[in-house]
Amino acid sequence: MATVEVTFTPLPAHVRTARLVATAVARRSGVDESLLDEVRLAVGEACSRAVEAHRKHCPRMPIRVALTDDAERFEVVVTDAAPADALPAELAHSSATQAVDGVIHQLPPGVGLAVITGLADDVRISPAGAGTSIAMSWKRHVDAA
Amino acid sequence: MATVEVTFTPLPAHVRTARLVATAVARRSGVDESLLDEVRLAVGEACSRAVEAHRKHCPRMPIRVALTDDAERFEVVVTDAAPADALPAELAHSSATQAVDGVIHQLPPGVGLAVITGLADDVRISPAGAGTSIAMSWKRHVDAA
Amino acid sequence: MDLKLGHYNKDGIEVVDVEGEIDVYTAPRLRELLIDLVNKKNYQLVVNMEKVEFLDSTGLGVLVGGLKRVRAHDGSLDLVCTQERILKIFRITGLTKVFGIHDSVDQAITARKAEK
Amino acid sequence: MDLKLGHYNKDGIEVVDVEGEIDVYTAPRLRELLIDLVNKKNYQLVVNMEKVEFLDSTGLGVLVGGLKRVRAHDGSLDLVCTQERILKIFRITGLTKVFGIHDSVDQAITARKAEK
Ligand SMILES: Nc1ncnc2c1ncn2[C@@H]1O[C@H](COP(=O)(O)OP(=O)(O)O)[C@@H](O)[C@H]1O
Ligand SMILES: Nc1ncnc2c1ncn2[C@@H]1O[C@H](COP(=O)(O)OP(=O)(O)O)[C@@H](O)[C@H]1O
Repeated sequence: MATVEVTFTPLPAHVRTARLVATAVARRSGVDESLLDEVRLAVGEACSRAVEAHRKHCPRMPIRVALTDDAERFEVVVTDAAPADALPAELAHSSATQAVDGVIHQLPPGVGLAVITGLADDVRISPAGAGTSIAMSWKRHVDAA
Repeated sequence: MATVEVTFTPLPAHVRTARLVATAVARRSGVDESLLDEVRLAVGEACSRAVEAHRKHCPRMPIRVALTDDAERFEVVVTDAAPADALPAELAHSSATQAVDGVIHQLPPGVGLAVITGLADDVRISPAGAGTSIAMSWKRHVDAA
Repeated sequence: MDLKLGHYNKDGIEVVDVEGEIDVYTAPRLRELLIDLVNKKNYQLVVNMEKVEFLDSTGLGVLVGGLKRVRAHDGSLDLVCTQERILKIFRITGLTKVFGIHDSVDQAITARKAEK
Repeated sequence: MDLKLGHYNKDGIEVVDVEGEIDVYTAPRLRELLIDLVNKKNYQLVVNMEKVEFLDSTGLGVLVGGLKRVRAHDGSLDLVCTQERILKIFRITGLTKVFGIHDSVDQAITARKAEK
């Protein structure tokens, strides 16, 4: 099984589509049933984050989700095109509990990244063009289709 | 709601992914529940046809499915990159019943197109780059998201 | 949904139960089963499609292929299907004229026996 | 799955039933409901998440926002959740230390009354 790629304009509804696709392809790729919830959640977090960044910075640009697998792993890469300037701050402010004591009514933007890191057993965050890409991968059963 | 695009390498399993996405996006786009079966089937036929053509002619090239909507309609365009030379013959040989009396054990390649034409209320088949694109559309409820 | 296949003999007719989706991905398995049954000299087949959730032209092709194989041995391939969304595909392609389509396995068997 | 919201008063505590997926798409509706309840002077809330099928950080954000709003009025927001996959997200983010998480609505109410 090779690559499936999904691109979508930054609308919250499309995050659901991305989650749906990622979960279905992961299942077919041989990712264990018990891990599918993690795939769904991590991909959803990465896409929600990208949607918010695009709505702020580049609402007409699409977000890209690439799904691939090799002999051992199923990989999802979510790539946005929003300026990555905010990323260091985001990585620094990933504590949900601090937010509770703060004055703002929102979680810091880094919480989504913290959730992803807590879920996927292999996460790489790197610059991609003007934006950022988040690569996450999970083990697959090598005997699957 | 704007564009979702799915590209995939020509594997039968990915046709299922394409069907899944098309149905989910159609639902969210406000296509009537009673039409979703048609969307699923027509998109599946168009993708199966593209997968077969790519496997024969260009197994490394991806197939593209674009999902868009405007005020009134939800549109799916399936674009392949396989040489379109065979298309006229395909359109001419779309009778499933003739095949029953023939000697070969397969339906003629045009049957998929006949099914699509029988299902979607608006179908356009046109050249697209080196290949062919099949555009199908369905009415959506204008009050949906 | 994956494809589930089962088969059993009833009154000398081989009944094939099909459950799930018959499409470009799973149709090869149904094709293999039908070929296998014919190779084992089952020429009177009934394919029960009551639990089929999805059928496309690849699936139709496999059914037509099966029909032609059994006919080469003066056999028959009848279908059981009452689901409107599945029947629609047979109608669009004109295959309602080619297959005997029945409301139940028993009805299909009775009709086949009567034709003998 | 879409998000379904309901709420009712029990022993002076407003219980919010949440069913379905709380994500970037549906979270705004839960946020609005919580704000509305607080505006109507309900400062003791229990959010019943037993029928939540999906929760992401956007959903967590709405719950934290709700907690902060009721705390501004010396109120409380407790959760009912026994589903491991939902609890996991609270653990990863450390929010198990912030929310009272209970096994049932009755338990949540009893615990809250005892604290008064
Ligand atoms: N090449 C193939 N042709 C037909 N069936 C296959 C093939 N490879 C695998 N399968 C079957 O398909 C199943 C996987 O289907 P799955 O991807 O779960 O479908 P869905 O995602 O629609 O539920 C496998 O368990 C196997 O039985
Ligand atoms: N902007 C919005 N925020 C939250 N909910 C919305 C919004 N727009 C529509 N909805 C709700 O979402 C429903 C559509 O959800 P749906 O696309 O069916 O989800 P799923 O495909 O996961 O089942 C609508 O019926 C409506 O109640």
